Amino acid sequence: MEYYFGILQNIGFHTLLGLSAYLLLLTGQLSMAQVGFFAIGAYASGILTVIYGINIFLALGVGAIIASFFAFLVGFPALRIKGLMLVIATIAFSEIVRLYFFNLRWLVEKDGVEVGPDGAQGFREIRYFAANGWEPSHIVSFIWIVVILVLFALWWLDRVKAGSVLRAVGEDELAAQSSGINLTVVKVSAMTGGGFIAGIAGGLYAHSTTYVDHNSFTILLATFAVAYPILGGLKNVFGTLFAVIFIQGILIEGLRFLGDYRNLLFGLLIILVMNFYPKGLINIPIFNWSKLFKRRDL
Amino acid sequence: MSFGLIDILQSLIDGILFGSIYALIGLGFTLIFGAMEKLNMAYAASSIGGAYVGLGLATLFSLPLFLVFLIGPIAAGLISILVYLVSFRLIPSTNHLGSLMASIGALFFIDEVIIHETQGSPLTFPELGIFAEAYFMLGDLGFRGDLIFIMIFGLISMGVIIYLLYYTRLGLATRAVSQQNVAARLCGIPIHTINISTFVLAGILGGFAGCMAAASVGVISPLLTIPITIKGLIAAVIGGLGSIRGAIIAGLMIGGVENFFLLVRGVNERDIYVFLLLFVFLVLRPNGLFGNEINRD
Amino acid sequence: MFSKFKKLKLATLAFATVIAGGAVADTIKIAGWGAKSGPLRSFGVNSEAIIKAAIDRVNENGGVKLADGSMAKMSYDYYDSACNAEQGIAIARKVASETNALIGIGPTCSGVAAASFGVFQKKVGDSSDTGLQMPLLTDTAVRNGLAKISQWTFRNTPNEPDMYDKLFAWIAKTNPNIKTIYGGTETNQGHSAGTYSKVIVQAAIRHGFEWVNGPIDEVSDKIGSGFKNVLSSSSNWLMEDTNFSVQARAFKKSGADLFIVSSHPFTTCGFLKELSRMKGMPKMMVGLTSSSSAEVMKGCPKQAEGMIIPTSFAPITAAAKEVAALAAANGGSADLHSAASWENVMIIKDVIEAVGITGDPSKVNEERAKIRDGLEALETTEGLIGTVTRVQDEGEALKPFVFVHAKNGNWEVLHDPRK
Amino acid sequence: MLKIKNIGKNFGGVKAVDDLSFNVDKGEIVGLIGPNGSGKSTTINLICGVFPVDFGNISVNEQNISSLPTHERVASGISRTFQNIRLFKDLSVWQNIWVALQQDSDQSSGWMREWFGNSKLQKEKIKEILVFSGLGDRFDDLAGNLSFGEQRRLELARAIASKPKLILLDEPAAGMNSDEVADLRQRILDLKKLGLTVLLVEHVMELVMNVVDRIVVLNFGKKIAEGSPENIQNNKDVQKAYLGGA
Repeated sequence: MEYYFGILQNIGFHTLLGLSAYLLLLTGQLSMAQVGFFAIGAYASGILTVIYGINIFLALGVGAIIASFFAFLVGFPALRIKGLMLVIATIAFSEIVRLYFFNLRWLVEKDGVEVGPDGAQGFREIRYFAANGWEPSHIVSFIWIVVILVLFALWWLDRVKAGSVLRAVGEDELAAQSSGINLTVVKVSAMTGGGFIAGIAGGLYAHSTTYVDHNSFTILLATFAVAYPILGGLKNVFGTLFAVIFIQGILIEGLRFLGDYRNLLFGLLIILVMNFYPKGLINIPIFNWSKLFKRRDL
Repeated sequence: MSFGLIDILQSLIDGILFGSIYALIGLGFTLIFGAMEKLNMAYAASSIGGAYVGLGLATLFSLPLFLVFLIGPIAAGLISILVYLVSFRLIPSTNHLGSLMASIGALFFIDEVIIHETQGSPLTFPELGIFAEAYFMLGDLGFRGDLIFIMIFGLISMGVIIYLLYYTRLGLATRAVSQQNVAARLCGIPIHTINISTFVLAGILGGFAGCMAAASVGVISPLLTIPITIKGLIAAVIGGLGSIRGAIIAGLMIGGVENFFLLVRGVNERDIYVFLLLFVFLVLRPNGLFGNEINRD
Repeated sequence: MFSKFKKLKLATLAFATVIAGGAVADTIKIAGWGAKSGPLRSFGVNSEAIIKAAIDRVNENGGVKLADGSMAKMSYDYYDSACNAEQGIAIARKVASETNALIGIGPTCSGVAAASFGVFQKKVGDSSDTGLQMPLLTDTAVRNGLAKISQWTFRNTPNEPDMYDKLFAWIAKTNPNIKTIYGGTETNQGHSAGTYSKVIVQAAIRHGFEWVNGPIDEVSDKIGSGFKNVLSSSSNWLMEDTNFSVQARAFKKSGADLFIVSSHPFTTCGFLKELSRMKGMPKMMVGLTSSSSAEVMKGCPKQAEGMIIPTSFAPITAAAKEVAALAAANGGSADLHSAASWENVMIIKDVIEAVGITGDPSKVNEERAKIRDGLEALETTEGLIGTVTRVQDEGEALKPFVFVHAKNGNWEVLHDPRK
Repeated sequence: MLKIKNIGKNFGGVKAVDDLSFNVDKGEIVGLIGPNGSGKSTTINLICGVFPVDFGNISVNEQNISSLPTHERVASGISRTFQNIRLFKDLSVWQNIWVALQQDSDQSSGWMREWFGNSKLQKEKIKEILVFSGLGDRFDDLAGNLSFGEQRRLELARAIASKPKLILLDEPAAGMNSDEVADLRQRILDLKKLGLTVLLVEHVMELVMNVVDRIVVLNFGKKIAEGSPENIQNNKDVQKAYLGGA
């Protein structure tokens, strides 16, 4: 059971990470910065529980707010650049964040042991969950409550004007502006919101793995973050969840029986999905189930 | 570390020379972008992949080692065709995200195949013969022979590519495809043939770059791929995506900046400055050194 | 011949002889995991090859003796943790909750070990701590001081502080002409950088070698003191770097008698090649334990010539030679990391026989606890090149080691400090 | 209400619009015509703020809007359609309107309610606009699935949804057959009935001559004539410009 709980945890924070990228993709921004916000959330909330002994809920919240603050700051220069240039610029941001934590040493003595981030040696023993008697089932439930809340919020977004506006900006910025939409507000809000979600995800990640170091936050993870919504499709929020289950559940854990060939298959399956489902695996708006039974238009 | 003016000059020289490799990879990114307005993320991986194939075949059939530098680029060209077929050919050309993801998939795949075949352990790579031995001194400043060779090679490639693009029919067609895709198609230009030839050209170039990179270290390892991908991308972007001389100049510049900050700020902070440089460029000069004002959406 | 391995001193295991009733299994399962994908794949491949060889050997000799005196075969599953913390944790959980494996061997990467040891219970019997409760005996993850993260985790990895201490004592005695030192490491690799700054340089200074640019602040007799200053006085690089010109020039310019190159094979070779191109080779070089592997001999035998490395594995005994041959037959290679997994399998066999296990799947939790207690009670084990002493309050080992140096494309034993 | 005063725009040395001035009065339909490349679309884009003017002044109701960003010009009462239709094709028809829908100033429900609230209230208003535009039965369809003529109408409906005082129509009849043009003419006259002001850029003379009150003619970015349709039809300069050879 613990194993499945563990996988559910992984799926949980990867879903959050993917959703944070999903929110930005709705506005047409392919952001590789999500892993930077994820790292900020992880380190900030880890520092709060380990060094300051703060309650996990508060620590996650503060970590997410700090991450969203940086996302807000990144939002402004990101306005000026689009498409592939934004990809590169956000890679640069994530790498700068990673290198910052690579250089960050903040050790405090607690109960005779030094705790805290220790540069390349990593940040060990973020053991709030285990140390406070949380059963694996509690941790999983907690993570999934957060995931469901975020899923619900983003699902709700598609039913209110804000969601249509995000998608409108994503489809055609000029037409959106000409319809009276303030691009700056929309894009910076999406970036901030995405940063918040990624920040929570990072906090949950740090606490469930108990250890983070700069190597946890590489371009590879940034790629995963955008891969989920792209593979899943942007039509609705469940595509991302589906893609995370596909990658984390099936490709990484489910294919273990393939042994050495598992990782070869990984790149191959991404290629196949993109060739056969270029708009993502789930390419229907969730509020229109009738489309399920019609032919998919490529 | 204490250092003086000579050290700074020397580090800049070393860095700029080493930057030739970034320049060559950046050139490949830029070529493909110029033709299709798309990024081929698997580009550096196919370059390193080509170098591996060259090394593998040469070892397997006990060929003379210089053939590695011939087989490598050809293999990289072939791998590029494969990447084109699986990541670009069948995915609708308007679907930029699809191609980007598929090429990232190809990057993972190529990397894992290499790792699978070599167990991930570094392999000795033949060095560039007399060039590797050569080490010139100019006063107190030293110059590595093999890196000078790579740099000259890079400049020649730049010249050849500019010639191909601006003085031949193939180049005319390529530019037509990149500027007016639909119109070019209506004029009867075979778009896929043009795209494939761009991929092959870029692939061969990348294969050379991959072999040179491995030869300059003397060792080849799958660890090479990601740093070269990132630095090559940065070179292409700072140079202005689509600009050939831009990629070369930016590649050399990144090499220099990188080594300079390595000297003055140490290795832990080195890359921060390279990324900051990129960030500054993107914000203040989003079209890069020589990019023109086309929509890069 | 393998009965010789059994030199357990089980002090307080009275209950071990009490045979619990119930079914007796005919196979005893253990689990191994490590990086089998990604750039560090060779760790997992080597480790698995040797676990397989060791288990085959145990089974050829009849298997492992259970509590009721019957013999059971051993079997193993090996998982790929990809040098990725999440995957390592997922596997630890999988093994602990989904399989009957009594003990794990792994993971191979220090980063994964640092992460996954954290999800184990910190103190045995602490019911408020919900961490995993399964013993783990690590073969490869060498980074300083990991096993004490949890009382369920043990390592059979070389004790680098001791190794380098002895190495520099020996160099000081035999090479009076070597006086000054200089060095560098891969700063983004926890093991290389930690060992370099907290262990190697400090050991050298303790034995009277002089840092070439004058003394380093705050470095005292204590292990780990002032290590930040060690790093900032050195000339370092990153694990994936390819251009070493600035660093090699700084090494050459330092003019030290002895260079310390603390890195894994890929950059070790890249760096040494640059250094030799600049004709900056010193009188003597000392390397990181992890570099005493086949990769360096494949990558840069000429440039590494003469580099001295202390290692807990070298084919100097008949047993070690045999393991090296078996590893090669199984598609891996034996080095100081992977060879430890042979010892681990043998230790596990001995512990199982000493504490009395039924292998009954329904009792897997209590038998895991028994094995853990058995591991903790170990004082010494018989290793491939000699007796291993266990430092049990930290779950670590003090392994015998030798000094090897690169000679004509091979690692040759230079000196055996036990003699 | 729209006053354009000596505006100009250069693109890489080419004067796309050069020292152009004209006015559009409230409730008027003004046609902006000229040969290809005469700067009509650039003028529209300058009025909407797609590019900033290099010099000159644009004001609406005495308010200078020359330096406002596009979305604020929408708020001050300008909306537009595009020469090549730019709908949000993956959104449904009603969502296209929703995006542009401006809140009534008398309704103080707050921004939270507007952006994150339930759509019921707004749906009624959207329905009204769609029925007015003859798209009442396509409410739930994807905009991308509409026919060409319907897409034109939807774009016009979206332009109305932002409660403009002035609507800029950029070649709305392009690609239409004569029945559709007749329908379009009626719709433009309906806009006038609603009290809106219209600036119409158009090639299809059949439409222009039958709907506008006044015409401004551009050539090489300069105004060469202005007046009633009859006057313009008889203007020598205009004939020259259209027949070539300036």
